Amino acid sequence: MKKILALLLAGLMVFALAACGTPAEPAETEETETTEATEATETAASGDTIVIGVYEPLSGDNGAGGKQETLGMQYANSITPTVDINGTTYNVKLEVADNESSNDKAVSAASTLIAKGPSVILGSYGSGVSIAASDTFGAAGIPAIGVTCTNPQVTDGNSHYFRICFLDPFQGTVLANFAKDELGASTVYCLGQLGNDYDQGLINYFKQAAEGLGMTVITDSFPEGNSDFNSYLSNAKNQGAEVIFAPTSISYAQMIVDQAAAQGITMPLLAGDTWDSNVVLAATQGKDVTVYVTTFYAEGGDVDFENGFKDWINGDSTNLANNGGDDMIAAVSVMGYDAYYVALEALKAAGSADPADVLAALPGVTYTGVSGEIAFNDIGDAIRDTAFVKQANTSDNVWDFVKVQSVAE
Amino acid sequence: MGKKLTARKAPEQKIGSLVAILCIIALYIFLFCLDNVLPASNGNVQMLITVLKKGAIYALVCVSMNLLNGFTGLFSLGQAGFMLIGAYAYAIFAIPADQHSAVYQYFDGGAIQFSIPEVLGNVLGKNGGAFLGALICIIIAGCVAAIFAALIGIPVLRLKSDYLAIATLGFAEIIRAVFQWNGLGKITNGSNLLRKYTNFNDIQIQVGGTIFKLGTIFPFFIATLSILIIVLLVTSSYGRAFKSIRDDEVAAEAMGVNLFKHKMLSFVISSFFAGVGGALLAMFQTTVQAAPFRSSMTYEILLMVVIGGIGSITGSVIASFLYISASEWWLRFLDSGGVTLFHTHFNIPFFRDGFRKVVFSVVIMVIVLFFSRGIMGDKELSFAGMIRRLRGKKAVPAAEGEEDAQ
Amino acid sequence: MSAWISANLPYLLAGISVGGQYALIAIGYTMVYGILRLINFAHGDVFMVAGLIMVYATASLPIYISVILVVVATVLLGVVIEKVAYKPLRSAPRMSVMISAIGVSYLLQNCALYFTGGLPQVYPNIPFLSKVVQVGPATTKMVTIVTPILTLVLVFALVALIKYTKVGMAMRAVSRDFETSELMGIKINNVISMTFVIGCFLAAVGSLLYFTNYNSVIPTSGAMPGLKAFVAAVFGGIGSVPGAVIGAFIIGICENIIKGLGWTVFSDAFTFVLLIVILLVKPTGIFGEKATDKV
Amino acid sequence: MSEKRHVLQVENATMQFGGVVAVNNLTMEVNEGEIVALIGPNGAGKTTAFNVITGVYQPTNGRVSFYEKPMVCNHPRGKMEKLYKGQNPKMYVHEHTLAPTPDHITKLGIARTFQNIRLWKSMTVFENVIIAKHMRAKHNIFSSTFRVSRKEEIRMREETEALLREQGLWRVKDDLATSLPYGLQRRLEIARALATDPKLLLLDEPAAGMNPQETLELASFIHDIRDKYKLTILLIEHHMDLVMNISDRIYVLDFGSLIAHGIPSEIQANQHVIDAYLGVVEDE
Repeated sequence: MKKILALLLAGLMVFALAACGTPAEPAETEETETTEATEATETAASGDTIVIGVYEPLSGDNGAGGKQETLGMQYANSITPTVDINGTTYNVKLEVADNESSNDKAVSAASTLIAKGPSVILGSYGSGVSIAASDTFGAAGIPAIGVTCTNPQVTDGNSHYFRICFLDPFQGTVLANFAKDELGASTVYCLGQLGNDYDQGLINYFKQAAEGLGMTVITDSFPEGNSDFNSYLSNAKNQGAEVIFAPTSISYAQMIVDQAAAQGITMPLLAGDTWDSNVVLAATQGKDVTVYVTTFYAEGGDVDFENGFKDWINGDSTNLANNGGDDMIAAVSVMGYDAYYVALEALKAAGSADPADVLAALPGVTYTGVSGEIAFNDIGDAIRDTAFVKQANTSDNVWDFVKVQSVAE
Repeated sequence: MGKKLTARKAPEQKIGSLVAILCIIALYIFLFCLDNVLPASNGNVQMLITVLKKGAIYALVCVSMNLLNGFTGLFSLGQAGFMLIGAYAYAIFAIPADQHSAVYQYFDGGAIQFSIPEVLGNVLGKNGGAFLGALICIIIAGCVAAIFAALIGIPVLRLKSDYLAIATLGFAEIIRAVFQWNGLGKITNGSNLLRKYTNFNDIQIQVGGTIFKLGTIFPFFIATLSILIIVLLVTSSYGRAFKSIRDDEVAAEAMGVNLFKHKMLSFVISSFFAGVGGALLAMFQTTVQAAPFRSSMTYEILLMVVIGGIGSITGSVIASFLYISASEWWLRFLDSGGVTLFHTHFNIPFFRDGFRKVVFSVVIMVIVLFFSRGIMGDKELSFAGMIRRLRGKKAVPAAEGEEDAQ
Repeated sequence: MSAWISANLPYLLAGISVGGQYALIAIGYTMVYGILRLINFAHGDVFMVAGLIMVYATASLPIYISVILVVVATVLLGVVIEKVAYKPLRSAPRMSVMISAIGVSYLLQNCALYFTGGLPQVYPNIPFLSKVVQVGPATTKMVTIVTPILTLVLVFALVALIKYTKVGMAMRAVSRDFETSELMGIKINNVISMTFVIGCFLAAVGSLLYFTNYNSVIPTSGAMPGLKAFVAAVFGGIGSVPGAVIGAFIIGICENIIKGLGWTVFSDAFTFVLLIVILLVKPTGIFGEKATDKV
Repeated sequence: MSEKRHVLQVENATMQFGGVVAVNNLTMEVNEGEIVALIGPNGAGKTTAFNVITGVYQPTNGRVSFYEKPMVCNHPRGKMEKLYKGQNPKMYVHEHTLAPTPDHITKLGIARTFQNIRLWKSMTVFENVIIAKHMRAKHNIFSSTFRVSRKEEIRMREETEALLREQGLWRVKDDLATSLPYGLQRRLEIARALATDPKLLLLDEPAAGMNPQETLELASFIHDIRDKYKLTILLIEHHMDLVMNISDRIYVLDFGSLIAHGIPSEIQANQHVIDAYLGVVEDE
């Protein structure tokens, strides 16, 4: 025993000595690392390549949505892999960094992107991570275009963050109007994830709007990692709700739909843009549930785009897997697609690949994308006044278009 | 006789301390250059800065956990909870008054309507206010965490080993739920982010007309100071008493060590520094939300502690820098679909999202299985020890050795 | 009265069903702890992997074969984990083994992340279990009713196994005194493997029930149920099988009552408050044996 | 110091674990400067008696006084009220319940060693001893951490050095405690106990595992430390030669009860004692 111990200790010492060189002077080793990496950046920048950073969650709670959004950008990149700036053609390279849907990983992911020397950054799905990375982008002077982050705080109080989607106050109002006008609800049960700013924020705006319309709103939240929603659904039923509003992330959505069906809940389920996903749709198949979502895009808006995108998805197994196994077009993919072109427009308008020029040019950029007209207001938000409402078709595995909803404000 | 004892510091030890101090100075000069001399537009400098900052913060948190788990033998899994308290306490007192309405957008601007850095800023100027204000907020963060620890400790520290672990883990989860509760929204902002508070980028000094950024030095400064205090504590009489509790509680008690008092001290001090670490993490992240402070964060810290070696402060420090660099930087290429070597891009089929994490967890398993005592065991890395070893003298147990700073 | 029942029956049903699922996982924790004094943090993730295996197996195999495959593969996984990650550390400090467990948990989660790409996987419907049935005024899935019954049957079988069979006796001996049992000629490694076989078998069954009820599998699916089940095990006195089962049911039911009362924010927190209170009154759980430190 | 004071008085001490009575109505006293032995067959309750005296266990009933001041006192309560099998259940009902923790008792001046050596494994000989000085040092956590009470630390180091030199352990001061040979480990445990500045020293089988030569040395060693540190000593021992050689008085326990006490020659002749030991005079 002693011998083994001694041997182990000796081994440890050797290891420790070997380790001394590295960590006692973290500065030195990491410096060499830097020079190596610098070379890599230089090769990227010195050629005729422009880097667009993609800052998206590829894992964690929002992994599914982030992947679909990224797919839209990758598809756009596959169609238009180059950009002409002042007569020179540059290749456009997408660099993706995974923010893991988590605020504490956001800064590192953002730094990783910055290390690749991007001209502009796209993303993220999920507002929290966007806000968390905002200062890092800002400090590096790189403009960012939010794709589907709907929280007002993303663009509020800074000059480098833009976005092409509508905002939560708008979406909340749209949803409240829809619940009142179309579903005729007077009592709404809101269910969101505790600690998730997207859920709670949207519920908050919904509540404001709904109470303004004279509806009764009951709010409830479930802890992270919860999977049993039976009690929540019973709460909704017992409290006389006529509509359940549950703007949760996709994985919870799936369980809520399934359990609502099992419990025989017939009242409509209403949700925001997160639920517009084939994963949620798949969960509704063959079940007696009514699911409405508001979203950025309704299928059938641009047939050419859709066919092209579907062909592209089906042509690659990885893409197909990332899209959730089928060729459904998620609205976030469309937004990702549009975001890419907005970025290209900005590059063209800037006349250079320098982030500072892009930042200066971005406020004036306008673009007519698949999802509609895109232009920015003073804050950097897209000027949008419409949202699409869709309903899950429980037998055909498609979303049925219900109506275009807008608010007069 | 006493004079002989104290004066008899081995020459290696003197040289060792000198080398350590020189290294710290060199490190600080390097950090200063990183912030101010090297081009900020260079992405890799950014990345290095990010990793160094986060590494320093985690080093502090790991050392604080090591104090509890490694030196006092209290198996506690509440570290993330105390970090959360620290992060919130820091952020709440450091949000500028005019930002309250934006940050607490759903809670009418919140209950606390002042910001310590700002109040101080009125007296000391913007930079001085930010520096001193951040410092005071960090201390407040530590104190709030320590107060919570004292309250929790009274009932919980009576529990033994695994029961203590699960009780502290549970406590951390309770704290998380409480901080996310809308009922406290006016203070904690419920489920929403706290942001806009003083962060590392605000820490700078103005000499003449030039502004020098201290954003990277600051976390190192706090972490070095905190770790130094912990080292002093561990090598003091109280530190020895902690170790005696770890080795044998019954014997410690029989030799007059008041178990409850010492466990409580260790718990409170560890939580204080966890709170400080949480505050630094809040500064680093620029936003705070309760959600990421879940039990997996505690596990991650525990992993670093064990990889470094339970009961080794230098081990914890080394392990946290390695861990953070590897997980957030060095291994990222594994996610990107291939490697670029010598200007050629190789596509490797397994390389896609998530592969980094798989490789990383395999590496962790290998370390855990083949170096079950961690990188350093319970020894310390010391320059004095190295010099001794170089001279071929018999190594003396490292407890007396000098710390190398980071 | 009937209105009250119809309003509250769903909570109770959900509570009992959740309790049964926690119980099946908790047994794995409690048995491993009883024998190795190890908090097997990877157990919740084994449970999650069992769910994923089912998802992938049904893609190409008929459902009943898949079920068998899930059980066999999960048991195998458990045994392999024990042989690779825990056995080499048998003489190492306890903390190392636990870290190894955390490492395995990471590995399983990250592998799941890699293979699923982070997308939630829809769990297949198992014909009988997924059927929607009417219980008095409440509607629910068949699995809700099957879970507690199956749990109790399995637990009684397990208790009988521990009490009356040779291997059960060996298990009890090993949990009493590791070294002495070894000296008495008990093959420790077989006993430990057996513990993992039983624990993982129950986790596999638990996963079939759980994911039929909540039909989405994500890499972190196992984390929360795992933690809750562990709390249940501690609650009942870790090391005691009946304790774990009773603890699991208490936690499952209390959790749902709390949700019904409208304190949904604190439903998880409450579980831990309950745990801490119990530990303060009985530091080793309800059925736990008092640890005696011979001086 | 003409008349000797009682250093330790144990009165009617009963220790019951569930239904098992480990120590039953033990009454004994130790006078200043005495060496008193507590003997009895294996499982007689000797170590339990030590644990009651040093506060590891709270007695179910009875009182322990140190220098004629009550230190530990209890009577059967709660569940024990019904379960109690010992004597005098009502005797201490009206007295204050006293249940100091072991460290408190050590601070009063009672130090002990353990039957199965309990040194701090990861620490050096020097550290093992200096920790015992911790409780009496005039410092707090801040002064100690920030080296404000450096003088106190120096004093502790000096005293530890002196003690180690006296005990012949100085040359191994930097060795790990557990790397010492068995005899030295026992010696170190005694040194550690002495470092707490005790008035009463409890030795739990100090000669266990020693050969006759070492045992002989131990006898004179115990005498020496008694005189040198002005100690009173209570010891548990199985080596009858040693016990008879050094004890002023002897108490004999069997099945938790006191069966005899007196000076060594009386004990040697006592029929009860011989019966109790019958053939098991020496263990190991």
